[in-house]
Amino acid sequence: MRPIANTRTAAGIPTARLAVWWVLASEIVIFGGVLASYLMQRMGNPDWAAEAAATNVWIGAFNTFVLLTSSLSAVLAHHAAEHEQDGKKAARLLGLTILGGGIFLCVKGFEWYTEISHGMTIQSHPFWSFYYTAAGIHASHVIAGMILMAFVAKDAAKGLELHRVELVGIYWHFVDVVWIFLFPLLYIAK
Amino acid sequence: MADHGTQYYVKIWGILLVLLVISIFGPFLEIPAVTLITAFGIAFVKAYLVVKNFMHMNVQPAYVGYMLSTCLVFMLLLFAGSAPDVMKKDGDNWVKTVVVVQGPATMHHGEENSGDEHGGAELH
Amino acid sequence: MAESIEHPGHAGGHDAPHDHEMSFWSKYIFSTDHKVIAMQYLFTGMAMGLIGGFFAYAFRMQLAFPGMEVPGWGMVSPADYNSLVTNHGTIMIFWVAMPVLIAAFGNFLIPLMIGCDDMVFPKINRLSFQIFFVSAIVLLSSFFVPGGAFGGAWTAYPPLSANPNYSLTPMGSSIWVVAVALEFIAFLLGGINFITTAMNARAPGMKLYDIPIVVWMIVVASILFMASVGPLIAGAIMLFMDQNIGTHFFDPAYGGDPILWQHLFWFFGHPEVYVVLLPAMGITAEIITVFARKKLFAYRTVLYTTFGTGVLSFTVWAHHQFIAGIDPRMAHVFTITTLLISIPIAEMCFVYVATLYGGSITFSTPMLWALAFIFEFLIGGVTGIFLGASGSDIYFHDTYFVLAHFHYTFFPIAIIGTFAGVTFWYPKMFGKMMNDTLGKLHFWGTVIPFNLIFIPLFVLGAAGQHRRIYNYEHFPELSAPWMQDLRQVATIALVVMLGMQLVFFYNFFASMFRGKAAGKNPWKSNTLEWTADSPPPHGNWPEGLPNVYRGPYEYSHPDRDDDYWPQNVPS
Amino acid sequence: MIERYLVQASTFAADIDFVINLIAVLVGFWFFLTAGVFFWLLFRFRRRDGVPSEYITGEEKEHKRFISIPHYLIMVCDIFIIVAAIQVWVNVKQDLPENPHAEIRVIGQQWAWTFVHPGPDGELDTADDIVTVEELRVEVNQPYVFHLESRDVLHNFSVPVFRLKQDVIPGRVITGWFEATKTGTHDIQCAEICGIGHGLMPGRIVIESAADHAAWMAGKAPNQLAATVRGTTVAATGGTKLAAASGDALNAN
Repeated sequence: MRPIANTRTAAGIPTARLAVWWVLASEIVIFGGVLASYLMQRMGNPDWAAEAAATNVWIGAFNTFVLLTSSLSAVLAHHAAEHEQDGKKAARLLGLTILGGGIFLCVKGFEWYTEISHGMTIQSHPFWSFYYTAAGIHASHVIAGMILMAFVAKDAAKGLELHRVELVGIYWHFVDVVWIFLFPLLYIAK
Repeated sequence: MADHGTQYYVKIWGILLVLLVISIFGPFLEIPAVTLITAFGIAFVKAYLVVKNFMHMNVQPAYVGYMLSTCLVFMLLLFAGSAPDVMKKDGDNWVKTVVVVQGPATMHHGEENSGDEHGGAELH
Repeated sequence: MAESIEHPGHAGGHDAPHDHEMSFWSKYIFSTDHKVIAMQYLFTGMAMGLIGGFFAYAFRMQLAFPGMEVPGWGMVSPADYNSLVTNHGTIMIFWVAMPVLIAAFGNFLIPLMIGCDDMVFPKINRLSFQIFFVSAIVLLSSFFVPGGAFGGAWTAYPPLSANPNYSLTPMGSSIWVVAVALEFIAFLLGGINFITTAMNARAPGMKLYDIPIVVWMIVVASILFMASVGPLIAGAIMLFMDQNIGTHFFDPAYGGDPILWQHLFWFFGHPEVYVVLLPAMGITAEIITVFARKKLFAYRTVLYTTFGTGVLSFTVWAHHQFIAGIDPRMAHVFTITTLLISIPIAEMCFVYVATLYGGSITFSTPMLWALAFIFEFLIGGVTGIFLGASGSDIYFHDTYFVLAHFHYTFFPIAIIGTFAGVTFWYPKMFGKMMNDTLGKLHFWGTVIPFNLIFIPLFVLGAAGQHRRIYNYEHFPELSAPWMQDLRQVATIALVVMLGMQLVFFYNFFASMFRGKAAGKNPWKSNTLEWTADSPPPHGNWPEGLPNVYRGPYEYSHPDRDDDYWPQNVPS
Repeated sequence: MIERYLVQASTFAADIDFVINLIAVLVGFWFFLTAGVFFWLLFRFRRRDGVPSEYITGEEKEHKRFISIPHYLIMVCDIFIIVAAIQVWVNVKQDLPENPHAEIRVIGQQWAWTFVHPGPDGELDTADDIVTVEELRVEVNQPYVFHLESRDVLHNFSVPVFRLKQDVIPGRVITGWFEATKTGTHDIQCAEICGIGHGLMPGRIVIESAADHAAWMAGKAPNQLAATVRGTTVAATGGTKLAAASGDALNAN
């Protein structure tokens, strides 16, 4: 049973959403640590560009497109849950978002497979170490988001816990924003 | 929560896609300044659009924005404090010596001694 | 935090959770009740503290009597010595100070002090403890793997930590990284819970300046932890991959940089000091106000200095690296910020001393601990200036002076602060009073040996004795007989101090059964936790949650006959 | 204070000791003042029957000045400390002597120090370099510039009598200087944990007069040890040292 504490809103914002913002704050510093380390090394070593040139911009761009679109379906799910009180529709849209995450991961897997088979492994060069680490941490967030969304969608389809559609959406958009920065950092900057 | 229609979100999504296309084709001009702006400037614009419209930052209490931007500022601090050592190749009374070893992943971890080549070389 | 907004009170009539008949397992092991989780953290922290203390005993014996077979451990080989000091440091900071000060007191006090029935996310709270418990087991398991436990110091500087060929602990170092990372995840979950609870779940009427200082400080500490730990989590992932997957993030031979780890580590490592300091400061504030029957001097100033310390603590990290190979020009920046941060901390100490003025001071056991905290921490604080100033740090870096300095900060924080809190809130935790005579015996038996341990180490440090050496006989300047004598003094004092903890454990457990019943408010304190039953049932206030009418420190108010004025009493 | 335990054997040792003493005086003053007030308050305001506490919020100006005035005074003290510390730091770590007597190379590895002296020609990296292990020989009253290198992990080149300390980092060459002022033989310590042999990594610095130094140099066949040093691998050194370490512990028993 939910404690009374959970229902209070002294800070002017529902508790669960407040917690999600704090989670994102802690995620910012985790990704910030990785990206700051990467940026320092990258800016100090212009020769890494030769390695970065081997990344496939088109795959990265396609994945950006997929994530942006899945963010759209996530925000539409939120809209459906909050303004239309339509749990079923929200669940369907969340399903689409999960599908987007799935496509993203499949493409990513294909991309990594190709790169590794061409000898660009995590050990071969610091650039690739950062490339796989940063994208790998991001991908693990995508997976976590998909699992969370599956649970939320299951409840939402029954009309339960509709506010969670928004929470998982905020998280998903954050993952999207991280990718928006990873894309130019890893793919475009040559 | 501000009530935007479905149309509104689709419109934002459209803008994001247009920006994505620009950021992909910007580097094809091969002008560094343009690449920088189209790649990173647009990333910031895209992030702003997503945060504001999809995450509804605009209707959260102000402190939410402050706390997230404080975390970002701390990351800038980390960068500013560490970059003089990590990014630079040399500095006041110190210089990095090891050349980056290029090539495929044939090296095994720890098999080679990091300082051996240059340490030995300098003894000649 | 935003201004409190008016909202419907849940004070009365709401059906609070009841104590159902529960099995031992669901009541004490898998409970979601914040008080049970607090006790789980407290007991785990104490158990880890005993282990950490035992490690200290083993390596101090080796230093005092080199080559002697240490009773209870055996021969201390150089590898043993390194893993003992490494895990002593790691355990004491991550598995004793953090769980007890932040998690145990945070869990116990925050819901009770802000007047709500539980944490906002009880299940996440339970998950946080479970992850923490697993992390403790993982860390201890490293002593039983081939190669032994990690021995590269608690700072784990690569390349030593990154490459098993250098550290000779192939599994130990990976286990260390995994355990630390798990522990961070546990505290991230716990910390977010604390912050959200304190922000959102305050009792009706409790405005920002009505929140007890200890809650503020635990919340600020959680925020500091949350905002600083990210780079180190990232660094831990990178270090783990360096160890096991063959990346070279920190290996200079392949374009990595060992200094990067030091920055990532200390960017977290310095705020971490304040993460554990602030809760101990808060506990002290609660205790001195109660036993001096005084309003806290300049409540708002304390808050502002807390925030100031918190923000500044993110700008000082590289003073740990002055001579570690950072660019010498950066040392100027970090010297200045480091000396700046001394100002709010000094001010906080002044405020505490000023609170005593005009009081009516009772020297009960918790009060003795709180006063000892202020005094001993003062020593720790002033000796820190030697290390924060770049010029003198050239000499003092990595000597026993550093070691004595941070033990003079961490011991008051983690041990004295904890004992202050435990003896003060024991009546609320278990409904019984602790024995005061035994408590005072334990107090003097801990504080006097503590000073006898570390004052000799200050002297040794000033004489140039450097750290993490298992035997000084190879260094002629460090093997003078008088130095060896001082080492033996410190070790004997340590053994006495560890022995005196038996008094505490006897008192702690015996009082649970034989102690005098405490009643709701044995210390005549104002804050909300004392209005609940001792110990509070599940749901804390089954008869309805309290409302708040005033600040927490209205002692000896001129308009009142009583010398205290509980927060929940209507005017 | 430090000179009571260790002689000041370098030009900047006295400067560093001065900073330490300055800080000791300033923080000592504040420490004893605060502690004195603290204990006086404890005594003066101990509980007595019939004497109630005063109600002081501490928010009024006339009360607050008791903490705000010390606050500003501490700021002033901080400025003194910062200025002194930075001056010494610049002198020790940033400014190098313009005409060093010689340059030496210090190489740390698990778990030994290797010192490369320039030899009679005064130049490093020539045929007459003198390579020693765990013994550094320098002339008194002559500025030396040293280059620190590491072959494996972090070490720390620490000479307590010089008050000098600097981490040795693989992949970097860190340059510093010292000028000895007294002859004698002193410890060089590794002050950064470098593995299980960290306690077995003592070096010695021999500070000698110009004549003694020249005699030592003459008696040393050039490159006597260079071949050995070049052939040494970390693994081999680690192995022998490891055996030495464990054997040592057993012998001590």
